[in-house]
Amino acid sequence: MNALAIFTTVFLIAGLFFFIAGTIGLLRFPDLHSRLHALTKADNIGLGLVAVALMPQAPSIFLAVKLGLIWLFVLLASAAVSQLTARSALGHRAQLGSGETNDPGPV
Amino acid sequence: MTSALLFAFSGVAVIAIGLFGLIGRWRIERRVIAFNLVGSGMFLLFGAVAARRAGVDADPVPQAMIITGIVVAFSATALFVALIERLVAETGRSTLPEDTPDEDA
Amino acid sequence: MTPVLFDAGLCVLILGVALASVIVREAFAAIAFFIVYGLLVAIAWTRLDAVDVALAEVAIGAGLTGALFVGAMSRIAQAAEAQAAPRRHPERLAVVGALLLCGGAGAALIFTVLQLPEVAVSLASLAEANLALTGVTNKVTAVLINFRGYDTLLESVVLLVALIGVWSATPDRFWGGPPGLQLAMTQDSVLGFFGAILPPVGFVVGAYLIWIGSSAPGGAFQGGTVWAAMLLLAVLAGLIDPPLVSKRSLRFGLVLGPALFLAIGIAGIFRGSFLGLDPPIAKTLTLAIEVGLAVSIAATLALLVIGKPRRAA
Amino acid sequence: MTWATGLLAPDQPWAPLLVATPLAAALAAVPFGRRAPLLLVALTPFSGALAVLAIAQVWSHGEIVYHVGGWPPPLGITLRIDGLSAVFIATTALVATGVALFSLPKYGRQSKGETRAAFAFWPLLFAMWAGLNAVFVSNDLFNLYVALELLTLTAVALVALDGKPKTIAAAIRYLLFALTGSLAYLLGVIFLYGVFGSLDISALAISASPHAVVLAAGVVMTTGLLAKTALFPLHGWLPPAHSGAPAPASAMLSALVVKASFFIILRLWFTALPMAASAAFLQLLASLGAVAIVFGSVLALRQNKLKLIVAYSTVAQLGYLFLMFPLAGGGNEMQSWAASAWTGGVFQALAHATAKAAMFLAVGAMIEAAGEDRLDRLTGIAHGVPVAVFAFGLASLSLMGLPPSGGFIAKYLLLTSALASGQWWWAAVMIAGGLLAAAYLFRPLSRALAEADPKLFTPVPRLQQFIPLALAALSVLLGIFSAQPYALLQIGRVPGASEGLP
Repeated sequence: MNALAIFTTVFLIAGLFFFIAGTIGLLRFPDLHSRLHALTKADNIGLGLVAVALMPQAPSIFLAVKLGLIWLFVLLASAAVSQLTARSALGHRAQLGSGETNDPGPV
Repeated sequence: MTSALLFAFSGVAVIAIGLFGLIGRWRIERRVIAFNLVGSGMFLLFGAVAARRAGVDADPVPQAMIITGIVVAFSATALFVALIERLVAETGRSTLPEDTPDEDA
Repeated sequence: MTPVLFDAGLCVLILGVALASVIVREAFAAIAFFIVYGLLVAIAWTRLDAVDVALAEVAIGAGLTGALFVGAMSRIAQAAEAQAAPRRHPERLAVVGALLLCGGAGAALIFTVLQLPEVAVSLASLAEANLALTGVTNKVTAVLINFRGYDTLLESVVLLVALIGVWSATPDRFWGGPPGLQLAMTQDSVLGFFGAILPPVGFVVGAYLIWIGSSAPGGAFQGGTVWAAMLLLAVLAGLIDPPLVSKRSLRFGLVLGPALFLAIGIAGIFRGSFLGLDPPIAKTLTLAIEVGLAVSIAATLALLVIGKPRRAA
Repeated sequence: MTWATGLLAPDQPWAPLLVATPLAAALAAVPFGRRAPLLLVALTPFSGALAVLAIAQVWSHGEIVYHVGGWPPPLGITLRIDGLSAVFIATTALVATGVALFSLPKYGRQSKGETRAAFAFWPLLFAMWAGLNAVFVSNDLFNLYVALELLTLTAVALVALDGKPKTIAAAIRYLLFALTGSLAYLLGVIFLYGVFGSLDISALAISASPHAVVLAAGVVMTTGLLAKTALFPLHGWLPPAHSGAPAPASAMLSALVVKASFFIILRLWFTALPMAASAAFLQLLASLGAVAIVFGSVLALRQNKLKLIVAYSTVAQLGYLFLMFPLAGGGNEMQSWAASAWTGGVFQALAHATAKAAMFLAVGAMIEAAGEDRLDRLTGIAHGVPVAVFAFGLASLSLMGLPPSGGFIAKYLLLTSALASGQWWWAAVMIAGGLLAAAYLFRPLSRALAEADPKLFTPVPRLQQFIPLALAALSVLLGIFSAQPYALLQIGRVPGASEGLP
């Protein structure tokens, strides 16, 4: 196993760790806002790590840049979408399922 | 078991699931989702049936047909949804009256 | 992990979300599962070596259909709530009957699939052999625009007919007005920022997909759908207003692609046959058809998602 | 070779132009907006001329085959015109022209700017015309799927055109049936592709074997098409949809759209898969047809609205179409009756198309005059719109199967082949159906001819009364001049149609 492969493996595992953490957060956190927080923050880092892990494996530098761009756009989209979701939830005082706090508090 | 066969069976299973939604659900908007599942399962089956030949390039003809099918299904869904919206706006219900028109004298 | 194991896991996931989207109680949950289903099926398409289909599935099957459902459901829910519809539940016996029926149909289908001849007949080599005459190197594009271009021509008219049908579902008093509702959150800063930044990039990506379609996965439908998404985003962000349905330039845009395709097809009669593309200029003609189709597809798809006019002009 | 014979050369592109012409009109109608009716000036003569050219081409050269884009099957799509296609194309041209002219007073004048219904009507009508011709010339099973979907969407949008809650519900129900039917059809297409790697009907005809998959494919495709043709018990969507649509749309739907899926069933069993047809399956089709005749007629008797009577009559009349299957097949000795059964079935489709278009348009004129179609409101309507009522009566002749109408020839051919083949029970059903048709058509006619004050009714443009009359006359003339269409039908007729299915 060469150095690049080790690099890829390490970053992939790290990325997966963040994805798992984010998913646990989504399932376990009590209200919409903290869930969003867990999901976007952890998944964005996870995806970034996966993208970095795959970059050295790309057949051309062009493709490696594409991987980076993918991460960038997902970052942008998830930032905007989670903002909108959170705001819409504030507007509607959304309640999710049972046993959740009603008041999301000031943001 | 080859992957193509696996996907073919999945396609069949999705068709069956969608069919269940189509007959087992009263609300039309849920039936529309189910209809889309049946269509999608059908396409998956088509793709898998065409991909059974190993070691050869994928057959482009079914792929083109599937793309056509996806676009046609979307067109039908859009019309469906617009009609349901109108029905709900007029009647407040999203279920079809099950009575036959025979009685309406 | 062997590929077959990966595929098996993927299939389990696909079936799980498909089932969930049928049986969950909440309509919005059903839509969410349906969108996830579309994304997973797209992965299945890449596994089946059908990247063009995967792109179409993600863009249209999951993306636009999902957006259409979300928009429609919220409006349906509002209207139905306001008038308090009685809830009807299917009887237990009916559910069991439906289950048996669908199980039986599924079993019969699986039996039929197993009866299929061992080796599938493939047109891949035939397409390959004639590829040089089409001027493109992506075989799926060659089939869509050239070998079976007639299907695509009819399909582009199906799309247009759907839009006419959707518009025609509007009450008479709103005719001539702009499609869709007045959006509540026109002045949202986050959406405004996002809507300003993404569309220029998206339009480049769409154009790239249309251009690359002649040699790699992509084409009019995939690129046109990306364009449609950008139009929708710009409308949502309040950057542009949907045009009045009576606007002349919009009407021309909607028919541009199919009309160009048909015109090239009829011109082909004089050089050989209907919809025949002369090999020396086939690549140029294909690209022209793709660009024309993409413009019309983008406009039509975006308007199909926005829906019928809901206010007077 | 003169220029005229050159026009009829087998490589002339009349087949694709039959589709391209109405398609171009549909596309042009969208930006034309309220000036869309002007397109008729070019469309109707052009389409008529193309239909004539196509018939003449078939007449002088036999079956015409056209490779779209120059690509032969299995890679490309092939168009094919034989006698069967030609008669359906001609009927479509006649009915669609009549419907378009009939619609001019209602959707043609938009002096106060474009209205919703008028904007939608013309492109939908033209696209439907294109879809019908596309079905009748196509020789490719997947291409037929796309053409069918084009028909479905135009048909559903036209049903919903009035925008009343009841017609919206009818349109949704129709869409559910039609889309499920399309998917069932597509499933069969997938299986056939999996077996043969080709969807060209002629290629299937050569290679098709009675393989289990082929049989399964044939059965699911037929089931899907039956849902679109509204054969009992899949007819539930038809009466509300056909009676809820505006009269011109009802005419197109009842006369032609249901025939398009029937046409594909004919192509499927007689051309593509004759080997897969089993006697039990053919008997089942005919039994459903027989039930449809009786059931549809009885329900037609019980209606109190004229449009519903006419719509239920469609359910009944479509039943006759399926009686031809065991008569044209299932036998195994002398099969001279098979050819007349097949021809009789096709004649029934043509006679019903013209008669039913005439009937729906006549009812449209009556509704214009009386404001609605409840039978008691139509009492004495003959004093308001005498020509329309006469057209209705004339078309009734064909539905009842009275000589000398086209319906008579059709039922006579079917009846004789039923008796010749010893399957007398189908003959009994046909006679019962004829008597029931007389009964359910006599009710509205006797009402219409009752005494009433003509001032009760709004005057209706003469055009709207004479077009149904012309179509009704056509359906009668089909019986008087039956020799030419009969001869035309024999061109390119497949063995299954003349010798019966095995």
